[in-house]
Amino acid sequence: MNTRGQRILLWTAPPAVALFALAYLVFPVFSPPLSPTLTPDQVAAFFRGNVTGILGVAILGNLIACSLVPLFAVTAVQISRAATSSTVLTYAYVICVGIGTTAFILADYCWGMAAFRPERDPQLTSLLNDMAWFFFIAPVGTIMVQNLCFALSVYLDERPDPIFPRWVAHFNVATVVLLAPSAFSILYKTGPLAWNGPLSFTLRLTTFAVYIAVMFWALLRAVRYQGDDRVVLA
Amino acid sequence: MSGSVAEVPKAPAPSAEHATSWRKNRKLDQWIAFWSVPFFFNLFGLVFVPLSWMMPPRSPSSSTPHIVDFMHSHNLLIACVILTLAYGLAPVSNACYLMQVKRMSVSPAFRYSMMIGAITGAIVGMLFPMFCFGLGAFRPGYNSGVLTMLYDFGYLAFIGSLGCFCVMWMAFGLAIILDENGILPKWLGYYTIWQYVTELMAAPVWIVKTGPFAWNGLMTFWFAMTLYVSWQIIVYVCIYRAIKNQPEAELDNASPELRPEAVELRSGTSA
Amino acid sequence: MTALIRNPLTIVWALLAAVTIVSSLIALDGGAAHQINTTVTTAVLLIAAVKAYMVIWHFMEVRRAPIWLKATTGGWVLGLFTLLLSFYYASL
Amino acid sequence: MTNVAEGVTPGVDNSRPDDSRRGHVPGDSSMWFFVIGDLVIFGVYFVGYMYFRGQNHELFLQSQARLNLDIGAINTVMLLTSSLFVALGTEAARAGNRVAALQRFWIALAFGAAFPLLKMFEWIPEICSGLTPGTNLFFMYYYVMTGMHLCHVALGLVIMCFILRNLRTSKAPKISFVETGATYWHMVDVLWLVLFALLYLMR
Repeated sequence: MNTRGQRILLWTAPPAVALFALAYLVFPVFSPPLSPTLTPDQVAAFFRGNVTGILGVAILGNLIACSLVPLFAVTAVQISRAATSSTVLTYAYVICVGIGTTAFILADYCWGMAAFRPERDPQLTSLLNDMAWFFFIAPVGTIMVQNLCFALSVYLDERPDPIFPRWVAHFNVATVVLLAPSAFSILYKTGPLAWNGPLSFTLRLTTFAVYIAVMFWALLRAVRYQGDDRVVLA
Repeated sequence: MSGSVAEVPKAPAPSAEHATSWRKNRKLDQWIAFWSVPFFFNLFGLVFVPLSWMMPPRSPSSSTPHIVDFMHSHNLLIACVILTLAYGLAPVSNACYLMQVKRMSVSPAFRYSMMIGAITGAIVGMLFPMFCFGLGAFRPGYNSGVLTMLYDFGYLAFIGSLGCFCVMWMAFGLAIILDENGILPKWLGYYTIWQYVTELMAAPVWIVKTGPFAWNGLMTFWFAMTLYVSWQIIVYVCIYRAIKNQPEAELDNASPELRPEAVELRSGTSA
Repeated sequence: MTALIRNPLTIVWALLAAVTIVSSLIALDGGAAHQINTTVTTAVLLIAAVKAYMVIWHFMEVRRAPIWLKATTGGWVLGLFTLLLSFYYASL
Repeated sequence: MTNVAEGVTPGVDNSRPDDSRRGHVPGDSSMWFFVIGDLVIFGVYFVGYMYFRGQNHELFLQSQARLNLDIGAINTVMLLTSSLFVALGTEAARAGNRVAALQRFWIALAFGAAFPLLKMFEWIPEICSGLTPGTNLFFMYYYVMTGMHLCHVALGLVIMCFILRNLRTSKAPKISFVETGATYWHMVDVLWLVLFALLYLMR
């Protein structure tokens, strides 16, 4: 089976990552991240003052929201290659990717919506902002399960020549642990677990960035060694 | 087709497995996925009922102070955190259904429909309503208008999210009924159709605020819930048996001497 | 054609249709006032029970079915209409 | 989808019932599981209706006065006639008389298809005059129960088309499939008989 298609899809990831990095760096909401303790009026004032920047990044984010999906799709193909008894892990992985991406899009919508009509009632602007942060930071459940599925497929792989080195699986388990604190951003408005805190914000985004880089490398290697190996299609 | 499945040798009795280690179980991936499901549903039930009292649903016609009080309860936030951490297990439970549908003699279109239904359903029926409740409790400063909107949005999205689950259960039920490999019992297919029809019956929650058809009503909630919970339990027992009875030769990691038959079987089933 | 008319199923159908018209007439006549009327309700519900069981018995061919099926379907008709009538009378 | 109608082994009709045997279950026995379960589910709705009617007789009686009893009665006769021809068609199919069976199932389909049509003539004027599910509890029950029943009718019509196709095209029409579809259609009829009494007739 030819792996050219997989390689093409994989190489769409670097430009996507570059665009995400650009969006991150120019997003006014992130530099520094808005504090959860702001009152509705302060939030509304912030959105009124940064309409162009927020709208610009919301539009960009909307356009590139799904651009990492090819990377995940190639991962799914490689999971289904592992010699386990079924493709149950592939299915769980694919569904998780769909849900996680949708959550990101909803976050993007909420920020865009808040900036679209900044003269809106401050209560509503603040609600949209809160909702955006909830959807952006908190829903780590699917990416955790997604990485666990991947790790499990590596651990349970019965091939004599494993598709991925074992440490990639260990790394995926580690990301699960590192991403978990973000879920607690719902509980706190200050401190390291608040949505702008080092554990929920910085750690989460750094972990994710490193994770994408490592997976990109691991997938390139796996696809290169795949050769003519048959893929069990889900 | 159905004949060739029946002739495939049965898996060795499970008692032989514990003599070696559980690690040697050929279906370990399926079992891990399967056993995460009861864990998830128990957690789901605990969080919704005794922890946050989101369920059974509060009345759509309760007074504004009551709603505001409820939306401010701190336990909603804790429930939200637990569910955000655990909601990724819902896809695993759906993957368990998909695995069995994949073994059936029906077109892949059935499992793809279910997959898409599962993706949309998890967002509109779980994550979004959860966050509606969480947001109210997160910032006590919201005025009562915003809080009642979140309350309505939360309950209506949770109970009134119909289409995605309908298409999912319709595909599941039809696949069971049309299947000729006998993976899951036929009556389960019909049971699934009732479950899907009662899902349709939740439509009136968008119209009335009191009585048996409101979102906490006898017909739309309690009756549908009874049918749903019993269905869910029965489905899992059936899935358990289906995984257990799957012949070794049919597994993707079957040993090479059993393999040719398995390949033939597969190409026959995924037309 | 005559064979069709003499078919027992056709006779059952004729009975069912006639009874439907009779029960509609009862509702139009005795129930025209749209007030609680126990006679009309009892008559109409009993007719419905008999009709339902006739369809089950003759059309669904339960009359030739094993005893458990006869018992289940019969039990459904009996149980349902007993419940309906008792709920009705209890609420008066 | 075609596999529903066609026998797995062509030429051999192993599902043909043995009429001499006592206690023959017509059709697929898992369909009976469905039929009985469906009857019970509708039963719960019927009893629920009666209970809530008991809470407010006045409202239900006043609302009932606004229904179209004529169309209801005509629809009952339509379904009964359709059921009759399904039963006659099943009999003919069992006797091996394919032409008669086809003819009767076509008539049954025509009468069955008249039901949703008449239902529209009933519903549309009612909705236009402001009687919607939101009007009151009676109309909620009315639309929900007749709507759910209508879904069953629609499914029954689809099944009937498959029976016709089975009778027309397959070499050895599968009697058990004909019986299964017929059983389902009669159940739809039974449910309507109860609905008609509860919604239109009782006082």
